[in-house]
Amino acid sequence: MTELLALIVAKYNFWLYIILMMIGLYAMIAKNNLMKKLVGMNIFQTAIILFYVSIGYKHGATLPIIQGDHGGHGTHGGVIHAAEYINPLPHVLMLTAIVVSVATFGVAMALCVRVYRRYQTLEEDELRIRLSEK
Amino acid sequence: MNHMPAILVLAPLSGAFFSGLAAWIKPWLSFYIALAATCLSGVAAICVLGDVMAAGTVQYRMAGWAPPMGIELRIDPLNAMVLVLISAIAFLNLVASARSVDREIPDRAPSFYVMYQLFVVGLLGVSATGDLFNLYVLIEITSLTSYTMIALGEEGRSHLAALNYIFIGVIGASFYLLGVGYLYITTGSLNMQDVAVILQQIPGSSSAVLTAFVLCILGVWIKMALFPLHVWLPNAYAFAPVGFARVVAPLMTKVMVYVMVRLMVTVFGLEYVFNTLHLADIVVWLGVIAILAGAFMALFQTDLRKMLTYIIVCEIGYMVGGAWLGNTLGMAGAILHILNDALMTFALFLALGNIVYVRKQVAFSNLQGLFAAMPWTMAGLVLAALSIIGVPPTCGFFSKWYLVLGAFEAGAYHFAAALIISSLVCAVLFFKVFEICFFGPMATSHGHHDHGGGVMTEAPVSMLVPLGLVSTAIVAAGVYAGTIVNTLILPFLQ
Amino acid sequence: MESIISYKPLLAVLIPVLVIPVLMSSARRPNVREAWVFAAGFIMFALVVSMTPVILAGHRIELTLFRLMPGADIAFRVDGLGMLFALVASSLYIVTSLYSIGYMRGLKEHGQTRFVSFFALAIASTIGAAFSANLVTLYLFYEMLSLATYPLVAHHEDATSRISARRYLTFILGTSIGLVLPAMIYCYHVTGTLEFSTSGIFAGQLSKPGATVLVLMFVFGFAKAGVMPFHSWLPAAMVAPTPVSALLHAVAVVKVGVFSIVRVLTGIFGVDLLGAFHLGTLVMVIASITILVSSCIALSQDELKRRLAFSTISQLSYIIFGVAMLSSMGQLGGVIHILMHAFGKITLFFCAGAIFVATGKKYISQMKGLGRQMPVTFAAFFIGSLGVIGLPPTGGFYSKWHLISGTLEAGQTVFMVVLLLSSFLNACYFLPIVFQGFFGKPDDAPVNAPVTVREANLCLVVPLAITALASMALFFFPQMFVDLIVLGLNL
Amino acid sequence: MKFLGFVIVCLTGGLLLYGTLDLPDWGDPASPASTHLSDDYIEHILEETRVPNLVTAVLADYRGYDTMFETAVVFCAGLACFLLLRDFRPKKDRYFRHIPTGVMLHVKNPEVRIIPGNEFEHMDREWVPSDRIIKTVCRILIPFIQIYALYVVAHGDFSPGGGFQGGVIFGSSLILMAISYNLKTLMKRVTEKFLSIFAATGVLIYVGLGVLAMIMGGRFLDYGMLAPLVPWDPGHIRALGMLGVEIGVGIAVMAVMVIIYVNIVSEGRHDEGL
Repeated sequence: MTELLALIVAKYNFWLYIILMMIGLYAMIAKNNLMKKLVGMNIFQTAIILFYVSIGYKHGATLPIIQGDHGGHGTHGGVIHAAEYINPLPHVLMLTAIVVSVATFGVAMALCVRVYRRYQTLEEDELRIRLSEK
Repeated sequence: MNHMPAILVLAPLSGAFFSGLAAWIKPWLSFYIALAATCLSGVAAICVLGDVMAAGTVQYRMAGWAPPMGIELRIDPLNAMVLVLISAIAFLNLVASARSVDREIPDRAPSFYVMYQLFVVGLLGVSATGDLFNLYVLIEITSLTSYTMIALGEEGRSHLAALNYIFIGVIGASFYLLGVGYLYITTGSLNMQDVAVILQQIPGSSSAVLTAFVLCILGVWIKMALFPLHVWLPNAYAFAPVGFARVVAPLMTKVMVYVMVRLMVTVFGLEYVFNTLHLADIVVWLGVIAILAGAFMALFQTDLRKMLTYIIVCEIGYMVGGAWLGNTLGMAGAILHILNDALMTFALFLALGNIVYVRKQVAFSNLQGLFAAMPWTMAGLVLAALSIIGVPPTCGFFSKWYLVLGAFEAGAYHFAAALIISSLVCAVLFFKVFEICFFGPMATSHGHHDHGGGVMTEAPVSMLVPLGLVSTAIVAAGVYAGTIVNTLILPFLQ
Repeated sequence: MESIISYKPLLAVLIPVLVIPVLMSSARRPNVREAWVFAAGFIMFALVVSMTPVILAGHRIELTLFRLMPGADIAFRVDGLGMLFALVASSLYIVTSLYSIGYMRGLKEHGQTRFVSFFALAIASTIGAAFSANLVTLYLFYEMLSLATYPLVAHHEDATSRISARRYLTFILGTSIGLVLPAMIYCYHVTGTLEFSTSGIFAGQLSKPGATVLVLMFVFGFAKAGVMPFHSWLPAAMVAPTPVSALLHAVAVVKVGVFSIVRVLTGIFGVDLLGAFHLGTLVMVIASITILVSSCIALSQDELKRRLAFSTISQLSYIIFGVAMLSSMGQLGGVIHILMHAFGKITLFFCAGAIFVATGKKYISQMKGLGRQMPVTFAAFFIGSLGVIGLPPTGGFYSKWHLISGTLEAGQTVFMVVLLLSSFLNACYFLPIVFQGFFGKPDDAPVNAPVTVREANLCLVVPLAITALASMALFFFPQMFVDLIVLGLNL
Repeated sequence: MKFLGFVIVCLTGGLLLYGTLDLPDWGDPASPASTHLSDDYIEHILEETRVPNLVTAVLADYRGYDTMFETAVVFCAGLACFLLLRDFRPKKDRYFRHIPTGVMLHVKNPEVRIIPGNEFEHMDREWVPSDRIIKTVCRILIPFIQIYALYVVAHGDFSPGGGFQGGVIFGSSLILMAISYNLKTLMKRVTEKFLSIFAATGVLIYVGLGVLAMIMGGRFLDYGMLAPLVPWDPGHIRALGMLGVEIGVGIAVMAVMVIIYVNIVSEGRHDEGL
């Protein structure tokens, strides 16, 4: 029991993000309305982004912008301790992931507009009926 | 310094933006820019292949940073082959598209060519890169472009198909991304080679590595439409404009198979996949199910295009099953089938494109008397079909040969049986079609003139030439199968 | 026995293929087209003949085109057996081309260019099969032949030909992909080679059940040999124009099937292995069932071509029967039957075609008294039937003789009875036709009407006369072919 | 479907949770993720590139190849919206107001051509007179937003910010204009041609810098090789290179933002909408 608690305390953020992802995933699969599916998609991707960003975190470290004198004229004052700054890589990756998810969302949005223009509905079951009609 | 690997990817990329700009000067310019760009990247690909065969693996450090800090392009025999394949098919399809796109997307053809080149960039990048996250970005480029271009097809249905594809595709890509995340947490690196090295020291029992592996593979399977996850593919490819279906059908799934092989061989290592995990038998069964399901679903189609899409699903089963047989022969067969299946599918869809160009609809009832009307197209179609069925000396026979040998060696007789059954079913499928095409409408069947009835209404030469080239390539890939395996595939697997 | 590298076999295969574009381009000028056909035929025949003395001198001609996998290349090897078959096919191709000119023009058939083109393709793949050095190459040409003959069977493009062509392809492709392909790959998996060798390629890697299954897969898989129950495509394929039935469904296609089985039995398994597991007897039983049953069916057929087809089925099984006997006498008799039956049966088909062209009659019951109108044709028919029944003075006697004495040698009286019985049946379904033809009274014609000789045109009569005479000649001069077989199977 | 979804979710979630068991604890400074690569980055970036904002440095230099494709993705999204939604057909019924009299005309026949000028004024279907307060506030606000956007782009090397962020801010300023006035006002100022050319040029600046480095004899995107071009400050050449690509990114993102917005709100007609 205690070790389970320890486990949860040690990894709670991962677990929260996973739960968030699953909410989004469920919406993507189970919802009937295309827009709701899109919202689910966004939740899913955002949860992944949070998951990644949380990887970068280090206890007792600050954001990865080097403080102090960086006039950049050759020498740099004071040596840098890696432990002082959190890991920049996940942030970089997630900038990309954010852009990708936004782009996907935009395309999906445009498609929804087209579909609505054609069928006057975004409910999947109604769409299925429309398709089976002709 | 050898810049070929970079040029390979950059040519279509910059080509895309230039043709986007040129469209504002003269719309037709963008097509020729696209042609030049894909041609250039094809040349570069061939040069890279030459280098790889001469001097082994080629590396290109982007921005001059050494991996793992920077991103590197890493090209070994396997992806050299895939790169040449991609750029060649992209170029030929562009040639064939010159006429068909103007007919299908009249008012925004230039933007189509821009999208097309970005799609090609995505595929090339996926095959060239040596970085796990870069792979994800490029997969997303490929997916985004294909969502869009699929939605340019038949009004309404194509949009729904594309939306469906987006939802499933996003899930796939996100799974892959999550898998990479787990890998990054456990190894702290993103470069394939580096990750592979670090994974050596991590105990195989690690649940994180297992999860990473399962997630990556699942994501790739969704993108490649392995049977239970294939639901998006048939509609997406059937309603897409032919100009795009011709290139996405042969390339997209094959590139994903390449990614799977790359993950299995380079990143996680066959040792881990087959000896530490015990999934191989299950996956081979999945392959068997995919083969049979694809074949039999194809049997119930009444539209040539739909039928072909289900055949793609069936062929995916070949490659997944072969790759997971767990012996060199099976893996070699799977890799060889990446090449062969791309060629066959491309030829099939080129022929399909020509038929669509002439007859608009390709429901079976519209195909009567095609042999008389379009002999050249049908010749290509027949050859490709024979290759799918697996008749020597076409290339399909030889990949099937290696796969069945691998199945025998692994004792997976159910897989061998599935292969044989699927070729029988494909034979039935295609000869059903050929029969319809051979016998014209019964009314005019007894014309007593030389040529067996019907007047020639053949597709334009610009669409026939690529078909001819690909048909010859099918036979060439067949008779030189042994050479390809010995010079490209086995060196990679050693 | 030394082996010589030469391009002749490749040329012999390529020439009919290369001539096809020319044929297509000269579609509008039939005479030019036929001229090309003959040119191709003669060159091919000349090439084959020019190789004969080398083979008779006990050498082999070899040529490897592509190295696919170790032990399974695309390669040619000309030995006695292949030589015999190639001689038969290439010589009869010339005769048949002459015949088909008469037939197709006599009936004003459509799509003649397509017809001759695919005919050339078919003969090319036949020669290729004859010269194959290993099972992969053989399989390649076997499939090529199946596909090349599809348009010929479906030539009429009407409902019946559609059904027949479908059945034809279903049987041929289905069996070859479903049975031969896996069996072949399994052989390669076990032994790592598919080269034909007179001692067989298995060195004790096979158990008795395994070997039995493989043999059955091959014997039934090469369905072109028409072993029951995979025979019913052959009667169906009779809807094709008669030249096709004559050359392909009496000589080329069906014999390729038989030839493949002979190759596999002697070259892949080898006599010793078959003998050790008593598989020869098994195959003989299968063959004799086919022989008897199809002969009985043939009796009940009224359409002449269908009757010929069923007789073909039974005659093909003679060859398998002989080879499965595993004794030199039997194998000699069986293999030389390829030659003898070819000339006999093609004559019969030529006659059937000639009768159809001249009078439009297909059914035996309509042919009473026709012999007096078409004496040459019916004489040829008589000789042909003698050849098939196996009576002197025709070559058929030679093969029958060896088969029967083979059974006597091995003391297998049951099988001898089978042979005698089937010969009797052959006589029962052929001779009445001739008898009725010459002495029967036509039902429709008035009594003592003056009989006028109305033969078919020369292009039809000359070929059937030639083949009839040839099958008589074979009775007197079979020696060269015997030598070829002895060398080929080194008996 | 719901049940299936639930099962899938449970399985995936279970797998993910199972995977976390062997992960290092959250924020553990000794975990491989925060030691293997990140230390190399943190310790070397400053003297290698002279850029204190590590994220920008990694983004635009070490993983610049990634970022280039990221920009391509943005471009792709804009192009997708254009391809899917753009609708060149003129709308059937249009609304005009005769300014002197204030009479409203509803024109159904597309043949009838009324040139909006000081006599006639084009109007939207559900036309609300745009509010003076909003207009004025936005007119004041927009320039400052745009200046701030430029600052965010330019200062990305030293503080949080960069091309994407700046581009988004700039684009939103334009969108704000479209909201406060109406779509036509925006489209008069930034035409479609202008936007698409900007979108393409933005990415081309990025690729071009990389190719320039190749021409100067380095690898693709190797800004270090550009030093001879800026004799006055070769020390900061990598920083300058990053600034260059960030500008390109900013332009592309800005243009694409507007393209997406315009096409979606007006269903591709570019005449009216939010």
